[in-house]
Amino acid sequence: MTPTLQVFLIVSAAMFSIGLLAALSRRHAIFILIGIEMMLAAANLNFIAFWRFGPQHQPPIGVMIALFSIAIAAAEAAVGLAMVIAVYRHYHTTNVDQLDQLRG
Amino acid sequence: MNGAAFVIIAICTLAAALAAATLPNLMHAALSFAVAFVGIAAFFFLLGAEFVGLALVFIYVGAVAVLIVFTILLTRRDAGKDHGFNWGGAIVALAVFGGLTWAILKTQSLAMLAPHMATLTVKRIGTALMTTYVWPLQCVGLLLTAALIGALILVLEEKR
Amino acid sequence: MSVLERKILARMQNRYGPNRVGPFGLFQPIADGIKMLIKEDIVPARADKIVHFLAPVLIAAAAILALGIIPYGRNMTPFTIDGGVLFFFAVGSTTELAVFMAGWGSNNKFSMLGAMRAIAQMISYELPLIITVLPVVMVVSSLTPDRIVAAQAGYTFGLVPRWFVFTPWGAAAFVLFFVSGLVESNRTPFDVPEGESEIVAGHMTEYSGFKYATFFLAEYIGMFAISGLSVTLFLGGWHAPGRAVDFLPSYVWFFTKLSALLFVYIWVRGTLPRTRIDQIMNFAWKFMLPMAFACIIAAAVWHYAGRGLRGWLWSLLVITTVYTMLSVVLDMGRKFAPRVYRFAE
Amino acid sequence: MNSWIVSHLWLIPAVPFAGSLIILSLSNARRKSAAALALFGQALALALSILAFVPTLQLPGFRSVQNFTWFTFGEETLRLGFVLDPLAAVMLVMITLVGLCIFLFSVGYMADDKNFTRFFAYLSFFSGAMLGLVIANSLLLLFIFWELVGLASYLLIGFWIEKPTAAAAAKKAFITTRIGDMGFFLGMLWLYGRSGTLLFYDGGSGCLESAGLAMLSASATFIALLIFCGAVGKSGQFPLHVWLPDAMEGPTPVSALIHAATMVAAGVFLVARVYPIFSVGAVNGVTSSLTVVVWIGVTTALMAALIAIAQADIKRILAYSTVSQLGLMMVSLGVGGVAAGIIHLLAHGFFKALLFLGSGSVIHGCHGEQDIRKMGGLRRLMPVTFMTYAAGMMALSGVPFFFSGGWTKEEILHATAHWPRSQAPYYLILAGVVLTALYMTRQIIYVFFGYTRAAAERAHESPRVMTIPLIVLALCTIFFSVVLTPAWPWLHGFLTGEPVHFDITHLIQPMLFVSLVLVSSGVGVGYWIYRKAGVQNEDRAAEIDPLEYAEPALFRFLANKMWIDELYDRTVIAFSWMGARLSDWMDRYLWDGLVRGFGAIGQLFGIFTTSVDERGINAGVDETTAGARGLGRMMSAAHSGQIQMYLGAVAIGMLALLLLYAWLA
Repeated sequence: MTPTLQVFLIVSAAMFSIGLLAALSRRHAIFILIGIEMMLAAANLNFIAFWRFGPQHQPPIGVMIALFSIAIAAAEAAVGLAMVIAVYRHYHTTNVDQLDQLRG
Repeated sequence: MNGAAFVIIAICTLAAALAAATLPNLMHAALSFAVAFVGIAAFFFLLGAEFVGLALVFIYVGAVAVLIVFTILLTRRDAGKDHGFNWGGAIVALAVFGGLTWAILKTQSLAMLAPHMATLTVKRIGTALMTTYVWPLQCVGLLLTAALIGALILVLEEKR
Repeated sequence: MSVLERKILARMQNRYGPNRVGPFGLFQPIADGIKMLIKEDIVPARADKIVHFLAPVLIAAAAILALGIIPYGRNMTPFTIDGGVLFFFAVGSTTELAVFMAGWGSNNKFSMLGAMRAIAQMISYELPLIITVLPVVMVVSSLTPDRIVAAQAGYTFGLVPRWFVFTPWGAAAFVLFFVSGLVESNRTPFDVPEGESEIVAGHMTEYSGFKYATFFLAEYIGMFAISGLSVTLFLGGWHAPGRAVDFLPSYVWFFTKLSALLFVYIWVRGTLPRTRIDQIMNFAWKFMLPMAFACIIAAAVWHYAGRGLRGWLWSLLVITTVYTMLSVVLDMGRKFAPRVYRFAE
Repeated sequence: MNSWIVSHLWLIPAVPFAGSLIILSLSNARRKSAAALALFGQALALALSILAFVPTLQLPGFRSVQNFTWFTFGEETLRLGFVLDPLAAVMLVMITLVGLCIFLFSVGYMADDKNFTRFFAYLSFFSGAMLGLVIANSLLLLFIFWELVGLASYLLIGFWIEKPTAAAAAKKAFITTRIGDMGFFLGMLWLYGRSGTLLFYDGGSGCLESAGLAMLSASATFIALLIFCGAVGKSGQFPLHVWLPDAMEGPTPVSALIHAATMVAAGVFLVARVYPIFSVGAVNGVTSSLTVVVWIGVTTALMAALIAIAQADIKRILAYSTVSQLGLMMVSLGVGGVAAGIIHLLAHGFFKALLFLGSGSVIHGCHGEQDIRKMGGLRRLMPVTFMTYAAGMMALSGVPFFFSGGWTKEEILHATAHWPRSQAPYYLILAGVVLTALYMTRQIIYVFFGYTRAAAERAHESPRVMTIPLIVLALCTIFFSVVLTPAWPWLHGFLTGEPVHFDITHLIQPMLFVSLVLVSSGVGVGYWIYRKAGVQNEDRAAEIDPLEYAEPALFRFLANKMWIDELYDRTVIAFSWMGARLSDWMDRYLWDGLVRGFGAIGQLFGIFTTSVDERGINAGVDETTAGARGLGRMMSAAHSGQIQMYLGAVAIGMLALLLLYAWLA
């Protein structure tokens, strides 16, 4: 059963929902970041899959987008983690539930 | 591109991802996170985009995982305590997964096989990057430096 | 390999190396191995079992994978993929994670501290490592080691092999690459992590028996990989130094060069004292990085100046100016490794 | 020269007006200068009138008109003007001459009155108004002066404010004339409405000229009658005559000036001036309006004459005689003898003024005594007054030959005899003439003949300043007759514009004999009834009047002025009183009730709305605000700051979109 595009998409969907699960259910700040990273990776997977199964363009657009999104995700992760550290230093907790100062 | 490899890789990555999401122990979750990303890189390899896979591994496993682990270290005091797990999120995630799969399965046009493709050499990527995507490259460069400086400032400021 | 190292070190220090076990002590490694194996494998009580166990496995795996892409001989690269060099670095970066796992798994402060230092060191040197590789890749315009080695074929003026090392920027890059390689594998002058005097075996303290053996194995394989890569990148891979000796099989040249480098490793280990961690860091960020960039520029100049003598001279000029400027700046500041005394409050 | 006066006609009324204003500004003390100023003003007016009189002599039917615009509103312009024609000229002379005599007389009569200056201010004000009225060319201007005259009469009648009867009399006079004026005003409005202009003569388009009259057509009779109401009110004709006898409360010169010569004559003058309107659509000189005038005139004449017989107060007798004479004039105008009527008006002005002033000097002599039964035998004590009074009496009762009254009365009889409509008025007028002669002889006998009764003992002749005007007036009445004799009816010609030629043969007229018979019978009867009156005993003050002795009921009826006043009290006043109470009741209960009802409804509505507002709207508003606050709180709950909550929301949103998409596609 050579994998069809649909299968890839399903896998990436799974990956995405697992990332969502991590982001939503884990109380820890870092896990939210992890969840986000996973979701982004799933998106990249989709890009590459579509690039692979789609029509071949000379400049590999899918790849390009994936590359750029990886770069951006990395930057985002760095900043996110920096923030987590800063928050931790200030509030001495990383429990997201307690960090609700931005309440409406 | 064969199904077996695909299946194995799929299982591994999804398992690792699930572990990352659900493991109570922080460190284990972080490490499984790294493993999951290696799995995804493997996927990229499967899809013929080695360079991206390598980049993925290089960036995520090399840097992000380490960052995460460091952060976990830095926030030692309460890392041990488990902040619990709220099931609401799980339900929502499942619902979203159901929705997506439903959408994917519904659109028949996607169920096609992988057409033949010229091997993607780094050279092609390089030329593409340098020619049509020069501007985005410069922007990403700028973004990365900004992020770097930002992260530093966020952390550095506290030390003073 | 370990016995060789110990004998050379000993000779340097005017003492005989291990010579009790077997002729000229050649069986010493086997003895060590057996010792390792039969020693009782103790695991710290509240250690993180899984992580503790996985760390050595991951390090060994990473190192072995790194070996996979090095072209030992003419079309004798075990694993040819388009982005070979990138693969090497990708795998290289996992070692950091493994080191961390080791440190974290053994759940004791010293190992943790050791791991931290190792990671900091490896990360900060990864940058110069990659940047020095960049000129080569630019010149060869390909990431695959075979293409790189092929690019170094041929001889200029019949005698001088067209290896990159003989180009000004190549030489500089080779030196930088070699040094950062040393750091990557935590060897000699930079073997702070497992500095015996200070923090016992660093992140490997809690390991004993076979796990400890795997650590050592991984370290040696790491050295092999780094020097192998430097050979392919700068010393022309399996190309013979001269046209005359071209008849020997390619891998013979590769291994001779490799052993030469290894000798240098051991030689360096024997001679240089351990450097302080902050000195290492400063050295990396303040000297290595700028020089690496200089190499890139030099390579570019060399390339555009027609790769001939003129280009050669021009890139030499660039390298020397940058080198002198850097040294002036650093010395003037006398900040090479400022020692800040922090008295206990 | 004469054209100057024609164009400056307005000077004549202006002089007395100016005089009165100046006198008003003087303080009470300066009596001498006030009198002098008034007299000078009156003399100047007389001179101007004579000056104005001259041009009217040159050509018959003379009429000069000056119109000026009073004010314009929108495109409408209101124009007034002055006219000089024989009628006006004659009246001007008569008013100023009589006025002068009365001014002179009142200087003496009012000598000891403390409000001397104010009296003269009012007098000159009155004469100015009267002069203005006479020369007015527009009905509106005439009406304005008409009102001023009414005001002046009110002021003068009520001169002695402290006497309540005087004040009441003034009020009564003013109100009754006002009622007449209402009619006059309505008539004027109607006329304006129909003819579009109130100018009498306006170069052909005036309301009295053919063009204007043509426009009136049917409504002419009604307009005439309405204007006649004004005349009835002012001249004291039958229904509105009640105020005139009571007006005697005022000082005698006032009565002389106002109630003998001028003011009462205004009504007759008005009818004469507006005669063309009366005669619109006349069938051989008779229109319904004129018949009404005749009958009103006849009734007034007879009624007044009868009452006069039974009156005790000397001035009241004269007042009633004035009313009866006015009635006579109205009859003459009604039957078509306009000129006769005007001539009788002039003559009557002179001898009635003479009689009033005579009675004034008698009262002055008797120190304020007015009851003739207390007087008697003044013949010897006041010879000049007696002589002049006798002349006046002869003129009034219509003795022909030397006395003007006779000729004019004969003229009127002549005119009424030829009235085509019916002979009845003629015979009634004859009776009237007899009655006039009767009560005049009664008065003469009571006052001057017989024994001097109580009040008359200390009587003394009036000072010269009072006797001179008497003499002047007496001479006027006598010489005036010269102009009136049928042989040379100059005045008649002057007024009607016909050529006049001297013809002695006309002197003897059949009517002459008739009047002779009437007058002699009247005087004889009067002498026969009252011969014993003054003789029987000195103090017959309380003595019963012989007529009263013969016919007590009738006498008392007449004495009480036929109870007309009482009748009015019962009817009009009662009626108005009742009306007042009714409207008061209506106002208090009906309207007030309605208003209060509405108020109550309003209140009710207010209560209702407040309750609705309280419960309905407030509650509603509170609900909504509570709801809004609840919603707000709920929403804010959503913003709990939980990052995961937001992420979950995003996911759910995506899902919802997905579902929507699925549901749609």
